[in-house]
Amino acid sequence: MMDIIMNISSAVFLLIGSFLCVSGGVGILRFPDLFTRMHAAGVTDTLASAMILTGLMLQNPDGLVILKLIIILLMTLFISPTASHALARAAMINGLKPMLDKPADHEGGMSSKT
Amino acid sequence: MLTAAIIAILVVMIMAITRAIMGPTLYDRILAVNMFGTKTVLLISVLGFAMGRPEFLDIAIVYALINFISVIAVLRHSDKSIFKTTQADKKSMQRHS
Amino acid sequence: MTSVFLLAFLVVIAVAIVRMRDLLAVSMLLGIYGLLSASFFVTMDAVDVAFTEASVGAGISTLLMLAAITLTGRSEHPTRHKPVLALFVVLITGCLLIYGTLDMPYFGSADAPIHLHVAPHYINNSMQEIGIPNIVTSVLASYRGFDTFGEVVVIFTAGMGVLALLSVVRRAENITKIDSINDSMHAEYLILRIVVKALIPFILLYALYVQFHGDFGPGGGFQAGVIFAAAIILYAMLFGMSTARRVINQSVIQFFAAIGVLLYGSVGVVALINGKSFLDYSALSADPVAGQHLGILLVELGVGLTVASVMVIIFFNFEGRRDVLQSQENNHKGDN
Amino acid sequence: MLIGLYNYWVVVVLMMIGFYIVIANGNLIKKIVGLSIFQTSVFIFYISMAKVDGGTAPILAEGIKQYSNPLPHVLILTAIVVGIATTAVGLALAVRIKEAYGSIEEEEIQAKDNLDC
Repeated sequence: MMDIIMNISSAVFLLIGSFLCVSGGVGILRFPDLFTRMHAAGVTDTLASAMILTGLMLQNPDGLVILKLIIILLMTLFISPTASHALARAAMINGLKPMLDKPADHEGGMSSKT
Repeated sequence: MLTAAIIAILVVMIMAITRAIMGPTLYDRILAVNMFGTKTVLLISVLGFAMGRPEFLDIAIVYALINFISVIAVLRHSDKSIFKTTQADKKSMQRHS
Repeated sequence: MTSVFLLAFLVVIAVAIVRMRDLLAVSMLLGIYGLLSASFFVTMDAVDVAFTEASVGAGISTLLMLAAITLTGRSEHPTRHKPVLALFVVLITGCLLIYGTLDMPYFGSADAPIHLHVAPHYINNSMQEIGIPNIVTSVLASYRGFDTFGEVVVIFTAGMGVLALLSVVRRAENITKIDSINDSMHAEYLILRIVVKALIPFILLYALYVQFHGDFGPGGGFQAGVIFAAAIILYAMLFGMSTARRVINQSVIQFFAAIGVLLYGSVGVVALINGKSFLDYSALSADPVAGQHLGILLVELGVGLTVASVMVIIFFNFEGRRDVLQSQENNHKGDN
Repeated sequence: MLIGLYNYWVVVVLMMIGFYIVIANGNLIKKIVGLSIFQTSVFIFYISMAKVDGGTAPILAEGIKQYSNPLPHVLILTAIVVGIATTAVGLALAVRIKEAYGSIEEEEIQAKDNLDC
């Protein structure tokens, strides 16, 4: 019984993680400028990693493996936002400005007010 | 389910590679590399489970620990003139958007 | 199956590198190339190799490329002559090589000649003769220890080569001035500094784990040395070269690089004195397996020391070169 | 047949791409990048040969019969670290050439040398 619950919850976590992964990937491809792309990548990266790693943790009850997965998870949670922050800052300093309004010739359903 | 996760990660890798090749600015490429690094960590962890030897998570830990060195290396030199957004960058940005 | 896709990605990246003229973009793509090949090595069961590629590709190689590019310039000039001849040569060679692969045993076949010669001996007897579970480490440090000794000497020589090419004689420098050059931008990255400061001890600790756990899992001196060096380089990048030089004395590092090679060699000489052949560790102790354990430990320590110090030497010399060039430029500006 | 030799063909393609970069580009840094692509293709070749179907990583564990060949792993493991060290020597040479000639383009260096003669 316990096994089935573990397996199902692990599968659910893995599926949610995979979906978030792909959505972040679509964001990095489709968004119009660097800062929105960074937003898409940064936000989904962290959550997707957390979901997939949790899903893996539920697959294996071995203590050492879970410890290693927790280390990976903690490091991702620490480093990924820091790297995004530093990257955005460097881009700002070096003359990339965020796109505040959509370009006039760009068709799309987004509202022009931000 | 592991297969689904592997496929999803591979799809995202394709997207990140596309962004890294398309650019248009250097920072887009760095963003793509950074994202690719996180996805590699996930791929290696999932592959370990799929191959039935999950004790090899050490490799994923290495990436999680030191993958962002390249981002810092870029930041360290980012006050140099070569890192400024150049005219060519701006042009290609307009072309892409 | 995953490996098929990873190889296809590798080809795409390589083609993109050919077409790219911006060298910084090339170095970024090279970073992705390293990540991909590490994943490929994992799918091919080569965990130790993947480990090495991971630590080298993530830690050092992009960094060196960036350091060199900032010293030499970002963009590549388009070549004037048409590369038709080059393309022709490459195509002919490629066709010949593909013709050569047609005779090869298929991928993964267990009866290929490569699997029939010495490999079964290593796999079957490693546990009795050496007594450690990681066959790669036992082959690396014991069965083919002489080979590895040669590689370590090559790494040492490469470090000395970089030293000879790039080292500059430091005058008694005005530390506060250099300090301000180095640290001016880093004060802005406060969050980065704090996070990395908290992270560096973990990286060092993890490097030690890799060094001493190499007998039982993936890891060993080569990987640990690179990770250790990565931690020091991280420190040097964020807190400025002059601070790093005060923490890590460069001549001590050069001394350590030599000590590593000498440690490796002297283990072999001790075995020689005890009446066995060079690098035969069973001579180190009354119990042959215990002797092997001791020998592998010492040898891996030597490898780790040399690799870590050589990587640090390489990085410090590239950075030191830049500092000197910059201060020369500043002096020129001051003269005018 | 197609899958059986796929890895080796990719190795040949990568090797030729690296070779092309080395002989067709004038920029010394780009040449070093080409060399490192060439180098990686050799690594992939060795590691592909070591794989055995149904095998697993060569670290002994209970209940596993088939291991992949550990010998190529050893050779490539050391080659990767040696590769990065020698790449560093190459980059250092490029830096010195830039200082001496003011350029790392092959043609410009050649032109300068011809002027000196």
